[in-house]
Amino acid sequence: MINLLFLPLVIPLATAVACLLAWKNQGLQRIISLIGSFLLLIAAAVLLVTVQQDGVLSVQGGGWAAPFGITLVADLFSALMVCVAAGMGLVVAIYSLADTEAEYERLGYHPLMQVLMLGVCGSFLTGDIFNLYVWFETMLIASFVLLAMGGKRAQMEGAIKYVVLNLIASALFLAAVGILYGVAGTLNMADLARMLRESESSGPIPVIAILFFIAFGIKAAVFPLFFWLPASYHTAPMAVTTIFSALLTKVGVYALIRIFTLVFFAELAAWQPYVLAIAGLTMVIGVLGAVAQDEMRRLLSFHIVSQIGYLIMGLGLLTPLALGGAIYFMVHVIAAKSALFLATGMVLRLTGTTELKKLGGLYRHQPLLAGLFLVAALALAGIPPLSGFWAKLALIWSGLESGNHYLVVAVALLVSLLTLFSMTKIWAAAFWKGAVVNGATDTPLPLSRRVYWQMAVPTALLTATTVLIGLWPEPLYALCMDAARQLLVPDAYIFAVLGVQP
Amino acid sequence: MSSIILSTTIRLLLPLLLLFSVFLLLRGHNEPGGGFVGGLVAAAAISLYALAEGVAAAHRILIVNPRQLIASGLLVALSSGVIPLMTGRPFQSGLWLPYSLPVLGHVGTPLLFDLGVYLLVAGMALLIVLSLMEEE
Amino acid sequence: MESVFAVVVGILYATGLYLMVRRSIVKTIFGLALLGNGANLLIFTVGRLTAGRPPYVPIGALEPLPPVADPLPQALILTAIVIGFGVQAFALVLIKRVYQTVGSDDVDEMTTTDRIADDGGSR
Amino acid sequence: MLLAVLCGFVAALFAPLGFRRFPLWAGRLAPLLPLGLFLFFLSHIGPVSRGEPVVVTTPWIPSLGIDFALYLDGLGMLFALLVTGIGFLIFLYTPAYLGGDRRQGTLFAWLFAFMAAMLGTTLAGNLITLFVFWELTGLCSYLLIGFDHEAENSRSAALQALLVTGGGGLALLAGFLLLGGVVGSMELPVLLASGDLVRNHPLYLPILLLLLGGAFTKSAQFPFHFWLPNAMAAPTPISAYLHSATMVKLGIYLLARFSPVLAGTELWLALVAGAGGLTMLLGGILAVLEHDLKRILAWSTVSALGILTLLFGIGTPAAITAAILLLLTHALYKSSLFLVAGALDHGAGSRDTRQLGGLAKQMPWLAAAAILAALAMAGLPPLFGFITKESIYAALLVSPWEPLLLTGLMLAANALMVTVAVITGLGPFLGKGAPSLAPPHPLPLTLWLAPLLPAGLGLLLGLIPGFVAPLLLDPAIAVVQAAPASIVLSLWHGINSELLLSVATLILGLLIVLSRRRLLTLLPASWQEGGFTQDGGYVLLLRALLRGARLQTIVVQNGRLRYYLMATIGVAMGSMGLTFMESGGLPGSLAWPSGYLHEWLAAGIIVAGALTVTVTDSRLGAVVALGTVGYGVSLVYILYGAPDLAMTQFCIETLAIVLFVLVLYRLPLFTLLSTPVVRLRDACMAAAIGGLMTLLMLYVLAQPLVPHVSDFFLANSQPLAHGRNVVNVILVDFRALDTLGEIVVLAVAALGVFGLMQSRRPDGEGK
Repeated sequence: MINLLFLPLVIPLATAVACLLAWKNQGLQRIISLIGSFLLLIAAAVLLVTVQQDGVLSVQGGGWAAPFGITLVADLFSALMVCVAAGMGLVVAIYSLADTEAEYERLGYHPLMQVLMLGVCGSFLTGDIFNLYVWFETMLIASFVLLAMGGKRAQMEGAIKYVVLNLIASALFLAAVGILYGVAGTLNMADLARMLRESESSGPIPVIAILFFIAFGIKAAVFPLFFWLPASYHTAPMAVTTIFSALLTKVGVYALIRIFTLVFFAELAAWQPYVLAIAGLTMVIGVLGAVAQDEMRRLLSFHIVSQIGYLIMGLGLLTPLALGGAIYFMVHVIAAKSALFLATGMVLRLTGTTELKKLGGLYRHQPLLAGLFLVAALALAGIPPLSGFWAKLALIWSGLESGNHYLVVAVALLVSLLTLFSMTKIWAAAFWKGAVVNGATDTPLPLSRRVYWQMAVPTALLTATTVLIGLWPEPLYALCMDAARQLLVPDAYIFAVLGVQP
Repeated sequence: MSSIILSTTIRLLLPLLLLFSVFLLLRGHNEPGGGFVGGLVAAAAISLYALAEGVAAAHRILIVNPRQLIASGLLVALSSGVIPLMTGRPFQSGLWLPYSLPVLGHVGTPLLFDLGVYLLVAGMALLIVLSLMEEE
Repeated sequence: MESVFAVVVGILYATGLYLMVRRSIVKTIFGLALLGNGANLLIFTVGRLTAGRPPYVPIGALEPLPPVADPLPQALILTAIVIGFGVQAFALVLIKRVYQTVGSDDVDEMTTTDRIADDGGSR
Repeated sequence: MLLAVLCGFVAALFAPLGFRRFPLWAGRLAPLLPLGLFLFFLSHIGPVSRGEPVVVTTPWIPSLGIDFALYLDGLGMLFALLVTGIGFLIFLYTPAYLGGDRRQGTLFAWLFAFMAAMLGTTLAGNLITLFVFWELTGLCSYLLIGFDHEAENSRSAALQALLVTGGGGLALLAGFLLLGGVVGSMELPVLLASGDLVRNHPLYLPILLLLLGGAFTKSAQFPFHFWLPNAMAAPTPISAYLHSATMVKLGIYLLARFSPVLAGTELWLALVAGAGGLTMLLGGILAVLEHDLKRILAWSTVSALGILTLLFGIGTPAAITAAILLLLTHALYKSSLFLVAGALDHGAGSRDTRQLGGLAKQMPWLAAAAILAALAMAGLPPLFGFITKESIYAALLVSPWEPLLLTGLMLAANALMVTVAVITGLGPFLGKGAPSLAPPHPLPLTLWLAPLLPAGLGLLLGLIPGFVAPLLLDPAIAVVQAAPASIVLSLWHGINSELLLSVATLILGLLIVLSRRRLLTLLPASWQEGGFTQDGGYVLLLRALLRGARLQTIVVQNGRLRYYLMATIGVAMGSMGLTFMESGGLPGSLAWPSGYLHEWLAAGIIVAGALTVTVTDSRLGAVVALGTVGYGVSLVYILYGAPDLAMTQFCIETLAIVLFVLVLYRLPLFTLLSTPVVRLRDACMAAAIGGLMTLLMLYVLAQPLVPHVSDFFLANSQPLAHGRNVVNVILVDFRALDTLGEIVVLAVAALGVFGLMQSRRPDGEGK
């Protein structure tokens, strides 16, 4: 079953092609994209199970032995991320049934979503650094189009910032890849790792590593490179914002973790204090941005930034516990934040607004929605025993154990309080507060039963996930800890790719 | 735009250019050329035609929509990768016919892949150029 | 000659970035284009320049006669050129739409989506 | 026992449905759960009182080494019985109090969950389990305070409680993790045996401060005392349960629980006793200045919590004994008084002490409950409160630290308690009420029975104190002082200093009652209406936070793309430059490049084109110059053996020019928007980053060329991949995956252009 590794690329691409062929028939496209998303999830789940049983898998594109061809590798981290991404893809595909305007479908919403998934899965699975660039671009161009498609003023303003800043990142990434090739003469990540470990003098490597860090940092939206995110994410339709928030920045974080644990480990270890400083600042600036907002989608967008800080903290602490915690955190935040965005989408559909001043009375009128939102919000804020608590626990624990990173731990704790504060801000204003006279909730917009459930079921699925991995975290945590150990001692990875012990 | 000289020249040039683009595609594996350049030349030929005869006329001689060109290009490229999968080999492995064909020479899935690239690039360039021209 | 092209690349990056931080979005797209060229030339240069011999296998031979240019950077650049073109084409049309929608080419006037409490984002 | 702790959560899940379908029966059945649990825990009292704790441990997250552990010892037993016992009263009382409110189901759901969380906290066997439940109690408290959620003050009070206790909770978490790290275990039994290790560890100070942060916020100790009175926005049964009898005692529980580990140092004494003493006086004084029954009771709860903190701070066996006694007494009389206040509100329609009066006739049973509870509060014999007060004085008189001062302060605090007891317990039932008050309607049975039960129990315990001591109190005391305990309780000790102090307390308290009216008039007018919030600091902090966040966001996320770009580029430049300097700069020297003329020419074309694009103010000129750059690059490709690249670059450049021309003449002319200074600044920055890129390249070029993978491609292109054009073979075979991704990009870009052109015309939003 070596070709198992190709399926996460082939399935979304085939689905996209099928959707393109069925261009005029939107009903058919919906069915195709649902089936494709479902198949992708199955393939990803099988892949994850296989990796868990057999260890790191690798396969060479075109059958050309590494480091000459392009290698696809699945270790636990990448398999888990593919699985989560596929799950999100399916959830959002269901949600899209209700929430996508005909205009979008007419212009290729479904194939674009599939291409986005292709880019995401490709980025997770590739073992070749230039190929990573290609998948980044695939993902990026699909996201550009999805973001700008509606053509409204806000979208245009958001898109221009998103596009320009991300293109800067791409240019830096590309330059870094080129220079790295000029130094090492290879593009295969495992091969690079092997060579850089053997070489004594670092030469220009730290500068190259900086270029990579900045390029990925922009994609991951860390401080002070995150500006494009709060400027643009909230302007897209809810399903699009959700998949962006769930996957795009996480791919940036994935790349940071992957490249810096595998290839530039020495540099990462040397920069530890700076990385932690970036993590702390990202958390604080992000959460303060959220606290300042009075509109649900903007508030949540700033939270994405803040949560990225925690992931970077896991990378900066560099212990198995912290890295395992960061991976768990990634799964958690994808589920919880997406649930919040989807719930916000329901609020928007039910009331026509997401502005806190105009909202109110939802707790009374929409108890189910209120419950889903509350659970997801508490999970995000890290209230035990929901998933966010365990995620934060590992990071804080690891920070305290290390004995000299107390400051970032204090920041992480403080930020989680501010997260709680900003979540209650939404909760109190949109749900608890009474309906606003002349506001939006006086006359709830009618939603057909089918549309309601097409939106509520995906939201509930994600909320249930945060509850489940919170109450019973062991299976996932065991996986994350194993994945972290694989990252920190990448011998298995290198062996799987090159067939030689490093 | 509808100068008679341009129009006539284009009519004569169009088949030649298209033929040249296919030539570029086919020899690409051995000499300079390939799907990209071939596709771009094909697109250029039709764009010139559109310039001379109007966008509608260009659509007419294209028969298929540029979007369908893109879709079929992707389909061809993808299937060239999937065919080896069926035989249990890695995605995009080169499979070659054991004998040479006349004109085409040695044929294998990489050539099929290049054909996909050709179709897609032609479709892409046409879709962009024609939708920009349509706005005039 | 590599060092000369290193300077050329530096100039392309500098001019590209200078254009990108202009207030007029039209200049931004020119900056992007220069930056793209710069990145491609950079890869080409650090892959070492070999005058003359392209990486072709002569008819009847099994391998090209050394010295030949390194084919891998060429392949990478080809991919990068094409990707860069696609992205540039999209960005170009996007900027056109931005101008039509916002009614200005001054990026300093495109700040509504970053403002706090503003309904620019709601449908 | 696992089931006993968790069944509350299960009940919480079913409560909303149950109360909607069968409101009457659900209300009748609900009290049975706490009652059953009470009996269940009671059944374990034998082994526990013999010092054999019940331990349950199940793995939870083995990969992190976290277990779910329960640990029922003497202290846990006392709390478990209080939680379930008082819980029973509250569950009995609430249905009648709410009178069929449709939100009853939700309320009960949270109450069930809260009870389970309380049990979990007090019976937790390791730090993580404890913390999980601890936070859940805070969450339930938030939701219950905000029960009346459409009222603004409920919401803000709920938020205040959540933030204060939540912040403390986070401190607690950090403290727990540090403590666990120091001891090397999270398990309670191990921790309890590691007191000396912890007290002598360098991390003792932070651990202590963090733990106290958790305890003081939860138990409303100064300076975190302000949230508790505001929490009275909750329905009265909630206030009785959470905010007087149980949840606010969790901080006290923490002090007691970790006394064996942390107590006994100067620091502990100063911090804990200091905060307790201050809180006790402040709470007492504010209590007598209020008029609203619930607020009076709330401040007196703060005061009582202060006394408890003070006693645990002193930490002598006598003080611990007194504290455990007060814990029990206070839970009994305070829950009773709260329930009385709720019943008064329900029956007479007011909670204002200035209006209530003379209700003893209409509500005899309620009056009995209130009077009994008040007497216990005032510490009169033969109630259990009297024994408690005597033992407090006994403990303070032999305190190792300032016995006279502490006794004096305690005298004042207890005198204020007496005053509060008179105001809240006797006032509404004796004397005359305000005529404006509507005549009270008769009370349902449960509304007076629930307060009467604990009040009566206070009397019973006072009469036969010896019964409860060995079973319940000795084991708890033993846990806290980490040594066996055997106390003797009796009402009559003979005439000693404690008794004299009690008499003095009573007299002083009554004097305050008599002179209270006059004292109040001496206060500034704005103070006379009561409603002391003490949360100025919190409000200021919150406002500063919001303003700071706003300011920061306006500055950081200012919406100007070029500043974003500059920040991004600046970061790249700065970090690259610094790394450069660190790695030692350029190795070797640079030789003047020797190239052919055409090579220089190609380079010159590119540079000239690039500079022209930058400085020209004609759009067409810029397009032409850009094309020149592209063709120049294409020329470079030809020169250095890359004909495929050159061809592609040439085609693409041509196509790009066509696109630029098609699009650009729809766009405005170039306008000069920046000042020369700005342009100079930008130019410097751009030059710096360009220079850095050049330096980096030179650096790399000076390195030896590593033998690379290309040799493989050159060697195998023809034999294995059947192609002589190595670049094309790489593209379509060796690295075909790149090409696949690349054509997908092209396809999507084309769709994007198509989509942008097709999507709705700008709907006049622009200026």
